[in-house]
Amino acid sequence: MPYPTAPADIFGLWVAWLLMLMIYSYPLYKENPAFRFAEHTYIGLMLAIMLVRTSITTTINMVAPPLMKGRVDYIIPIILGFMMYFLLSARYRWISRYPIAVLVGAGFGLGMRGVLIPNILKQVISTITPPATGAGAVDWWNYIYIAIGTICAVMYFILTWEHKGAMGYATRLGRWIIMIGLGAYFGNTVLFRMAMLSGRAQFFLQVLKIAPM
Amino acid sequence: MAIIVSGRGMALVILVLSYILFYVFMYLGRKGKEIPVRTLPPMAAIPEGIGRAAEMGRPVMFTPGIAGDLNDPTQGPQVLAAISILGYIARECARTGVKLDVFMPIPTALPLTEETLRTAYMAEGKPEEFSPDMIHFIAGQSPYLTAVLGYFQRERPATNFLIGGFYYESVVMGEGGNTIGAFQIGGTANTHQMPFLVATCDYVLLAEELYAAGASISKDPDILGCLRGEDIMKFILIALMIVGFLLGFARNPVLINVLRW
Amino acid sequence: MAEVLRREVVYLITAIVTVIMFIEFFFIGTWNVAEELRTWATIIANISLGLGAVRLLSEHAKNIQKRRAGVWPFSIWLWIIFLITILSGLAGYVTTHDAMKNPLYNWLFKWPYTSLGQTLYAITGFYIFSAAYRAFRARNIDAALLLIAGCFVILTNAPIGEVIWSGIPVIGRWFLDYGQVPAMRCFLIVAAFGMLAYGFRALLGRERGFYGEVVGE
Amino acid sequence: MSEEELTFWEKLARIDRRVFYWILFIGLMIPFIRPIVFPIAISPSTRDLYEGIKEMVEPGDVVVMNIAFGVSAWPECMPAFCACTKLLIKEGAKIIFWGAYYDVDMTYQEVLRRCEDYFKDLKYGEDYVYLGYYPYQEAAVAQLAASIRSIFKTDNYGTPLDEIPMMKNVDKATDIKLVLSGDTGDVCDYYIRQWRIPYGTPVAEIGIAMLGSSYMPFYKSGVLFGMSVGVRGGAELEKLIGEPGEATIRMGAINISHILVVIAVILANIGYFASRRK
Repeated sequence: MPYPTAPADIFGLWVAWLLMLMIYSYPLYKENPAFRFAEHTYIGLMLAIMLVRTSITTTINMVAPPLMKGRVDYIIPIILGFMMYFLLSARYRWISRYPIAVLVGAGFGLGMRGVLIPNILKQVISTITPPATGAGAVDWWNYIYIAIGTICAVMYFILTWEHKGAMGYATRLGRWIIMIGLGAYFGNTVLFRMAMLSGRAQFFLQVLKIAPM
Repeated sequence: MAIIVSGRGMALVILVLSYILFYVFMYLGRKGKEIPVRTLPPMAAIPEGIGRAAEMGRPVMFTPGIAGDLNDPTQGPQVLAAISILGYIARECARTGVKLDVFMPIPTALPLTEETLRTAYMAEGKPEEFSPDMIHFIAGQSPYLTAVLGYFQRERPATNFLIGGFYYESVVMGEGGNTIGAFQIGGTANTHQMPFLVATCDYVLLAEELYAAGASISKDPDILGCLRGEDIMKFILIALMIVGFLLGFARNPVLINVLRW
Repeated sequence: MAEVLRREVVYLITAIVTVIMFIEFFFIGTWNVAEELRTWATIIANISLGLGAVRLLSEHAKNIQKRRAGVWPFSIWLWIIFLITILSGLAGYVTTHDAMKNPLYNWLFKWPYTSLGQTLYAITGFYIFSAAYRAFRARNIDAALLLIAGCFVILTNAPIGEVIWSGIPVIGRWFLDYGQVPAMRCFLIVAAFGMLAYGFRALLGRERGFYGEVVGE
Repeated sequence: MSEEELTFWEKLARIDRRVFYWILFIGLMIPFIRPIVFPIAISPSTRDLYEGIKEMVEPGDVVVMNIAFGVSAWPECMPAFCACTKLLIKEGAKIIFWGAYYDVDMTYQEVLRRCEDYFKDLKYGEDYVYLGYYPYQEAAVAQLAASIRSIFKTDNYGTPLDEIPMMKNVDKATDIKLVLSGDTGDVCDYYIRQWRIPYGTPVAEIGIAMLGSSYMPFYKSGVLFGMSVGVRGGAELEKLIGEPGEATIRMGAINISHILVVIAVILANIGYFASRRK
């Protein structure tokens, strides 16, 4: 992207840069009014953008065309949607339970029917599917590792029986295997966070024209 | 079988079986059957942590993280479990006379927290020692962090409990507590924060362990019954996996075909 | 009677909706009612998304009203920026059916909002680095395993790892492609059963805190 | 304890945390001034993603690009998302963009800008379409699979879907060749549960790096046909499509920061064991 040329964009670029420095004055220096100012700016912007995009325009886009075509039944979800706002009143809070009931029913109904195959059955099947014919020793080792690892890790989450005897050994192995998994997860977290921060470092230089846009 | 969509039969079996088990054990739990929760090392370490604070004459800190609004279906249960555990911590503190500070960033959880603490002090016969000032309510992630870090430096708590639904404050508070040499017990069901708690805390409650720990304190028969039901389902899965694993060496696909039904 | 309306009827609605979703999934046939319910749920969810915003805004309005020390000037600023943004966005939507076509809204969105969002999201990078130095200690076997696996993965994700020692990406890739699978698979399975149990309790109306019951009553 | 009694390691452990923040921030800038380039190996999950798209997509097929990351995650998610968009255009696919994140409009605008050279020969409505925002809800994703028109009556600009040429015969998950989802949260879970399992539509994940861990079992069990892991996956994809770009440049900063983190962990533990032995 070339460096912006329109005055509004150049101004915007510098505003963005300054706001970034205000936020980073918190970790790099200490909490101060500039940081608070930038933080509140963000919340104000976020709330406005969220309301414009979700509750207002998307709702109109979704319900206006069918209503105009005479689909009166669309009035029901609109009323239910506004009933949610009774959550804000201590006295009439119970009214909001009806829309919540629909949301909970749909959410959990879909969620529960959805997890059965990919989260449970597919995982069991994948664990017990042996490597393809012609597989080497490494593939068999990985097959054994994953199967025993999964069994022990699941066993670790047996919560209403004491882990005694042989089960105690298995669950200890299970916990170590979980730790290996969390270690890999930790490694990926570092990748994510550092990618984010490097984006900011790059932006810092780009605005100053030290690095190319 | 022409009524059930092909490939989904086994899923239906699992669903129905789980529900039956949940219901049976919830029913038995309500009838008075005791369902124990296994020894969880972090829970066993709570008295140790509070005893340490008593010896050193320093306070104990508890915070449930900022992620969990009580009405949020994924984060809320974590905070509820954490508040049950807080009840236990508060009783121990009341018994040993250790000062307890609770940092609570979630407005919706405030009344319940206060109630829990009051009940705990009452149960130990020291209602006069409870005061609402023990609960420090600070909204907003960065003011909350600043307050907790400042508190660490000022009061140097002997033991920190970081139990609940966390976002990135887990890494900051874990580090802050570590540098003042506090004994730390963590717990969360948010996978993305578990590595940080493991790396910075002495004991950690992972995922479902948190709910189990909460239920072991609150003795809620519904949650305990469901946990027992889940455990039986897990045993069934483990058995299936062991059989399938052995069949795998013989390349026998019979179990896989059954599971694909 | 009022109690029944407030509790039992609500749980009944939840249960009916859930069961309809199940029937649609497991049993052959056309289930238009399930589709209709999902469309409803989507509209309800969409309208209710404003709830959090309303709550937060009213909190800031209270800050202003009570002149809460050190906070209220910021709350005023928050309201000002909120009003400017929402009005410009709505003006764009009303005139062109696309809020983004309003130049002021687009500018606020493109520069301040984007920059602040990325900046706040990236701040954790700092904390991880200092925590890595000051707190990530192999104080027990758990932490040791986690840190060893973590370091190999970190160096595998960075191309420089291979330059340091050609074995690093081999080991790191093993952790990524196989080493972490059992743990993550276990989390999927455990979370699935957790969801079944939680949903079951919600169905029976035995999950407190779900229908706004913990708060207030 | 007075200053003299402190060992070397203890002194080192007392450095103000802000020093580390500065080291990191300045360290991250270096590669943007003097690029550090090392060859990038392709991981199996990224290769499967690339080859899966090449194999499955025929010219004229309709695919969905799901924007489930906010503007705040651009540095991490955008490279892979843009690389996939380019690849799909090269393969002649028709693309539907939609998103579950309320700031999706800006992300869409940015995708168009970053892939400018690719979009300039394409016609809106015939080769690609932008439907806008849908709520971050499982019900919405499930209903999109059953009927796109029940959620999106019009495109983002108010044109009814039936008047858009590429949407004429497209309404269900079975009309869609594949879904690529760029996530920061768990929207891809919904696509797995509501698209992949009931309808068999292939799904792949191109989101943040942590999902590379949580979704690994899904990839291993064949539920996801491919997976790109964060900015590293983006760099690999850029190499595969032969257009090194943002992610490739950013790998330099990844090198520096990752080395710094590992050194920090190693130093911390040496110090820990040294002071414990005392």
